[in-house]
Amino acid sequence: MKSNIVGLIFTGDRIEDLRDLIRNRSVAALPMLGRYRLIDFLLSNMIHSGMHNIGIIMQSNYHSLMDHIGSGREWDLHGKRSGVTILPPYVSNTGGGVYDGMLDALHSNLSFLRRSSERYILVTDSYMLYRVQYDEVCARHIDTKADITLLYTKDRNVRRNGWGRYLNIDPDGIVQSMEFDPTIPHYPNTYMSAFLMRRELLIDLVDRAVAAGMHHFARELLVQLLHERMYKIAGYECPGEIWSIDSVLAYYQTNMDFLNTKVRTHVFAADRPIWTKLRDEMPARYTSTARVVNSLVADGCVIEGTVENSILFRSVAVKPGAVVRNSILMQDALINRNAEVDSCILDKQTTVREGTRIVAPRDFPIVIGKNLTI
Amino acid sequence: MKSNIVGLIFTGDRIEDLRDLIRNRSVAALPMLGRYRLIDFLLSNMIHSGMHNIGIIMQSNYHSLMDHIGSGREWDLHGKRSGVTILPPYVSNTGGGVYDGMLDALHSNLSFLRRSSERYILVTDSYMLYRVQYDEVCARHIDTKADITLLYTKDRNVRRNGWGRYLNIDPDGIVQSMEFDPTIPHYPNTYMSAFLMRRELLIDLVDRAVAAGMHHFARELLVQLLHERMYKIAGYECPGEIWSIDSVLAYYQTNMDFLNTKVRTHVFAADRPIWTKLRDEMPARYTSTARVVNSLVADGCVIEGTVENSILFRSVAVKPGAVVRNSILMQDALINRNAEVDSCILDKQTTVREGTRIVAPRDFPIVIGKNLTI
Amino acid sequence: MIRKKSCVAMLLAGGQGSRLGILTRNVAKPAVPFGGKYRIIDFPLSNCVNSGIDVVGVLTQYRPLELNAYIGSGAPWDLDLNSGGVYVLPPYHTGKTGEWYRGTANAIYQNLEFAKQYNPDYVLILSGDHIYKMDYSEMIDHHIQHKAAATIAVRQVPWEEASRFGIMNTDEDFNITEFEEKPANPKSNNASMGVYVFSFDKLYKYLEADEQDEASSNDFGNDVIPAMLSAGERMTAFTFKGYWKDVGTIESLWDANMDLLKQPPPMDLHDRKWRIYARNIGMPPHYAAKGAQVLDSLVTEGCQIEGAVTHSVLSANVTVEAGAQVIDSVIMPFARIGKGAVIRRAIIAEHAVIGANAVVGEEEGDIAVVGSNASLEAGTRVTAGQQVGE
Amino acid sequence: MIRKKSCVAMLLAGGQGSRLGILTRNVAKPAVPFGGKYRIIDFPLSNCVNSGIDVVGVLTQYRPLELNAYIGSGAPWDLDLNSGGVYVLPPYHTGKTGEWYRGTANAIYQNLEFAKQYNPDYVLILSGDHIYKMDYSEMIDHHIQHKAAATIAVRQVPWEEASRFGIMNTDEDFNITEFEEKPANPKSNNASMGVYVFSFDKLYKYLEADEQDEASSNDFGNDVIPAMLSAGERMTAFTFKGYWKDVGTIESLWDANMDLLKQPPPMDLHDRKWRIYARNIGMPPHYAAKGAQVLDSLVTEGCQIEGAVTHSVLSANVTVEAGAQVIDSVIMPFARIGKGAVIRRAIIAEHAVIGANAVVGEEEGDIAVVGSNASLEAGTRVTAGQQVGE
Repeated sequence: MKSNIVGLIFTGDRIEDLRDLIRNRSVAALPMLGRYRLIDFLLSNMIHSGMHNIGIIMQSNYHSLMDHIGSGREWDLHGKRSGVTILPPYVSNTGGGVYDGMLDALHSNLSFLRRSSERYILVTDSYMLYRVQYDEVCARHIDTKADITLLYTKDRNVRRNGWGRYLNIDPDGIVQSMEFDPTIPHYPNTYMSAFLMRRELLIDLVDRAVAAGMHHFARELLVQLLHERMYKIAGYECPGEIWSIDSVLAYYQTNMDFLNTKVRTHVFAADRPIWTKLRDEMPARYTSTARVVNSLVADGCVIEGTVENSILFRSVAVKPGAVVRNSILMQDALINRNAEVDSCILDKQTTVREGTRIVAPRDFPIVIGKNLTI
Repeated sequence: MKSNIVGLIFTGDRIEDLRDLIRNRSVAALPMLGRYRLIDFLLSNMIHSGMHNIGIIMQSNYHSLMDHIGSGREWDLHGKRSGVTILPPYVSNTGGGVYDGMLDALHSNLSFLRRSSERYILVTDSYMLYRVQYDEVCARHIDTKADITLLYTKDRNVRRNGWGRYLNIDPDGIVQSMEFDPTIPHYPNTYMSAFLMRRELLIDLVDRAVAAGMHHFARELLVQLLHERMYKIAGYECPGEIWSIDSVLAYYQTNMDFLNTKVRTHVFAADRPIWTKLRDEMPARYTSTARVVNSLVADGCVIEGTVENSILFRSVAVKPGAVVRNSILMQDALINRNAEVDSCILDKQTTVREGTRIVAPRDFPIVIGKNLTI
Repeated sequence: MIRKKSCVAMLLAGGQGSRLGILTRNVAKPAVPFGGKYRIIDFPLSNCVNSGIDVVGVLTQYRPLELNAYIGSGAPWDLDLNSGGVYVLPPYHTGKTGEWYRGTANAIYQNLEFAKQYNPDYVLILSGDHIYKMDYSEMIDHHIQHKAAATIAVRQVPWEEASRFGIMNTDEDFNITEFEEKPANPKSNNASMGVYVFSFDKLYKYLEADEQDEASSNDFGNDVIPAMLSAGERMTAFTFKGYWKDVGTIESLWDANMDLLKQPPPMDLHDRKWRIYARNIGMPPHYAAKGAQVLDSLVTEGCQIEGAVTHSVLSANVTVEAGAQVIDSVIMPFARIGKGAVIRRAIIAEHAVIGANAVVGEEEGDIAVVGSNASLEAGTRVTAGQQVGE
Repeated sequence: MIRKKSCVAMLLAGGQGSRLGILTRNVAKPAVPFGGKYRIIDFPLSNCVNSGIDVVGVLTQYRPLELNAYIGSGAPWDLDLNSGGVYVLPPYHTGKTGEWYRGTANAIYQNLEFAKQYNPDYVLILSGDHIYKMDYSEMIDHHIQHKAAATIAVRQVPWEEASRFGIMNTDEDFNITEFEEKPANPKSNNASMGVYVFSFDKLYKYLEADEQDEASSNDFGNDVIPAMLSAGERMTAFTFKGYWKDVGTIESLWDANMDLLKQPPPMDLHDRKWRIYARNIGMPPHYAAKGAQVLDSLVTEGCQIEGAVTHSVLSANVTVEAGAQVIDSVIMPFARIGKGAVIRRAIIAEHAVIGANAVVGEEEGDIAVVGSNASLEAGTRVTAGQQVGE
């Protein structure tokens, strides 16, 4: 019942292919699937694995993420014994710190690792969407007597963007080597930038690696450890579909994948709900001129026009005569009369004026930035 | 019942005379009186004035303050409709922001001011300790039809450090002018770096002042407004004692003042408790060799030695034969056998080794930094 | 930890609410779902916090389990406070014996100690079966300005309906001169809403007296208000002009849901300055499938719609299968409407399962009801006004 | 909002606790202050959260007001959760009638629906009048490993005292073979602590059967445990080795407080890995004045000490005026000991005021008690064993 795993979420990486979507937010704070942020899925995985002590390493542009997490009480992570700990970047009189890689970030937050009491630590980057039971990862880690367990997937979804890190895993499940951004991967196993090991071991490894001048966890430290063969490094294959949100197109396609009921049923399993920050909106309202098919619609929406193959976040308004197709409309978007939007991603508080038409090809969705009126 | 005042606490100023005490914390986070931080008194003033919506402007070294405030639930400020909002310094890829004066800070946080709905705003710096009912300040502000109300005190305590800002107030209570850091003040009215006005007016003034290139609220904007005489600027005299924590000596003397029961009774009035972050320590334990007189002792202390005229924060241990006099011992300090400490300020987690003697003059208390063993 | 509060609210969450039939067989009335994502109690609780009142006692003795679980720590309404918050107040033993609540006044009487902890100036007394948005602080201001012992909220009802209500006759200065319960010949159309503000000392005094009176039925309307009037206390009426609906019957509960579908709705739930808070159950956005057709309806997160929905309220996690039709109906959380089923002028309660091609309700007549957890076999017919239980 | 939980705790907060005399005249036993800054219920609640159990039902029907206010949202114990938390569970009406709790088993029976909401594998049953620190998760592991239907926590008592307890006779594998309530000739010294783990399905089954049995007194020790044993269910004993104290009497409550003053204390409240949480009342550090003399004592925040305190426990906000002496005593929150008064082998309850030069208690004999809010005039004498109320 008491969890033996502390969680640590690294929200630092800037993924340039996400362009305007991360201009004012970290990847972890990306709005997803009508009412969530990307980090909600990681937090829910942790909660449903019984984890109560979770640190979130912040970097630049972390205001929206901090605002989203708040006191953590939507996730029951607001306790005084445990809960969510925001680990902001170090800011001193001599300037603000941006970490030079995950290793640096871990090193700067060693005090969080040290004052935690759990035996194991699960560290994960924040650009992937997946469901997994970390407690099962830990159980397997113990069973196999591994020193380090790396999470990986064989889902080909995650290769959409053409970059990635791949694991060479032997038949016993032991990781033999790792390759970075190959043109054609030699192994089917995509490393998910998530790993589990004993907390004390991580503290030790980080300390030594930083002292040796390293900055990058996978590219430098992991590679060296794989080379040295001093530790047993195992792989854990995550079941189910995995999405890597590493470009505008991947963001778009991931959201669209959820129009498939099977996908939703798996990810939103009734016994493992995804919690998120609440807005207390009323139910969505359909008027007599509404027409909505194959779409996800969040509370607070008012629909008087046509919506097809789209995802509407909270409090989106679609006026009579307006048409929304193949699009993602973030919260408070307003589509005025007779406007048409096709294959677009509208960021928060966007207004589309009466009669405006904006149509993009489905494999090149257009992003309209926050607060814009077009 | 619904408060009409939003609160804004500025925690930015570095006061160099506090030296080592603020090396790793802001002034607002200074440990005070055995179990508090300086900001607790401002927060409690606001809560007991019925205020529910409070912003805290953070600057450098804000980790300990953020950790202290947490979700705000110790102050019942963890609501979704309202509560405490941490306003961290802006950190972008191009470096961390340190505000260039309170005006800059207000300007950077205009969005907080704009999305608040209260009619009035109370802005205060965080280096003073006092009790006041801000709702009464507001009632007077409305009664007198003032545009801006400045809080001031006639308590001579606040002049200890020799610097300050003084108000020239006419018999009708209207502020005529202000003087900065005079060698000998011409007016008995010390400005407390706290003011109240309509929220919309502040937004307007800040916008205009920043556009005109100003950075400092009092020194530039207030002075200009006093000069222009377009607005009615009134003074509100805060009753009771006021402490200005602007030097190590002021810090020391303020704490020592609270060994006086009359002072405690006034500041810790039973109907207006001061809330703070909890540690869930057991009651203080006295053994058969303990001797404690004229001292404040927090929960979690274990006293086996002699304590006189001192303030012991939570979980301080004084071993047999040890003597503590005229000193402030922050939490987890450990005074080993036969050690002697006189007129010292021991920061958190300090250890005084067996037999060590450290004695200072009472008008020049020595500060021993956090985590040190001496 | 307990601080003085200017005003404490006491919410009469009531008994079984038998006029709601099978809808309250397993839950207390205030826990009945309403408007897609709310429960009835969300309205008075949200009104309280929006009015700046942060101590609420909920008086109940009937199946409080679900209500207790729903209220929980009070967090959804920002009522998880150290200095106040929301408390469920059941009857209790004081020594050798305990007694169940006899009437509304007795229930408050038994919990005067609760209010007393906060040393309040005023006590606001509310009912748990009304849908409305009201700023109680305006009513309390009115009470203070009129130096009243008690203030009673009234709303003007059509004259022809006045004889169905408790009617307050007032002078031109809002002072109540007479109270008549369901008068045959009403002298005014100011009907009591069951919302009272009392000065605490007066409440204390008259409830003590009411307890002593063996003839009393221990009811506010029947006993306490008349006693105060005849003692010459200053009693004022506060006129409320907004939307207000008693949802104590199947018909009125259905009506109030349908009111939400009007354009424009008589009560705006979109208003960001007066949100109605509710406990969230963590569901994804609702999904309207390729063949779905939804018109003039409210649809809540978690729904999966493959059929046709017209002029209806769908609560969280409702499934409407392909070919099913839902018309003029209220579907409560987690209900499932099977393929080809037709639901018309009906209330389908939580977790009910309607089999394929079943027909519930008719175009005319009383509202049909399918109770919570009920499971209708394929092809079943439920006629107008019929209630089908588990 | 409700999730499956492996284990749900049900805390029997009990009836009036009349053996505590005037200390429980106005509050339920679990709300009685202990150890300076705690109340009795802090121990089982803290044990629960420290053991990873985050659903706790507190069953009570006696004056729950103060207990309710003390528990509040559950925040002090991190039990203000969306998916769980602490709930006060009173008896309730289910239709026409309601019934008060008859025995421990009946109280749990009436609240089986509460536990059922969480679909638990195990139910942990606790009492509200024991002081101890125990990791229940070890006991549950023991229960699982032994594939038991029920596991009963026992501790070894001195053989000469064994006949005062419920004694579990076990085989070498911890299986309980026999249960004897206060046996004249005990066969073992394993005394039940009143802490049980049941597999939920078994608990459900045997409580249903117990309800049907009209001869039953509906008590776990008397009825349910013997019935399970005689039905051949696997019952195991879990041996607890730490400090444990029943504080159901004045004498034992005083004793347990005095135990905290031993050096080293038999139970370490300093342990940061197993904190005992309590609601905080926001007091400044305590102040020992110039003439104060404090030895071998616990002193809580908010105290003001001008007199002499020896071998005593002072709770929050106690005042000991100049010249007063407090020896071998327990002073509860907000009590005031007047100038020159002498308190010896006594319990002074909350908000009591002891007048100048009064003498309470004696060097020998039973513990003297001054009840909450009592006010002793100057010079009053209270002899050993005497109880003085309000």
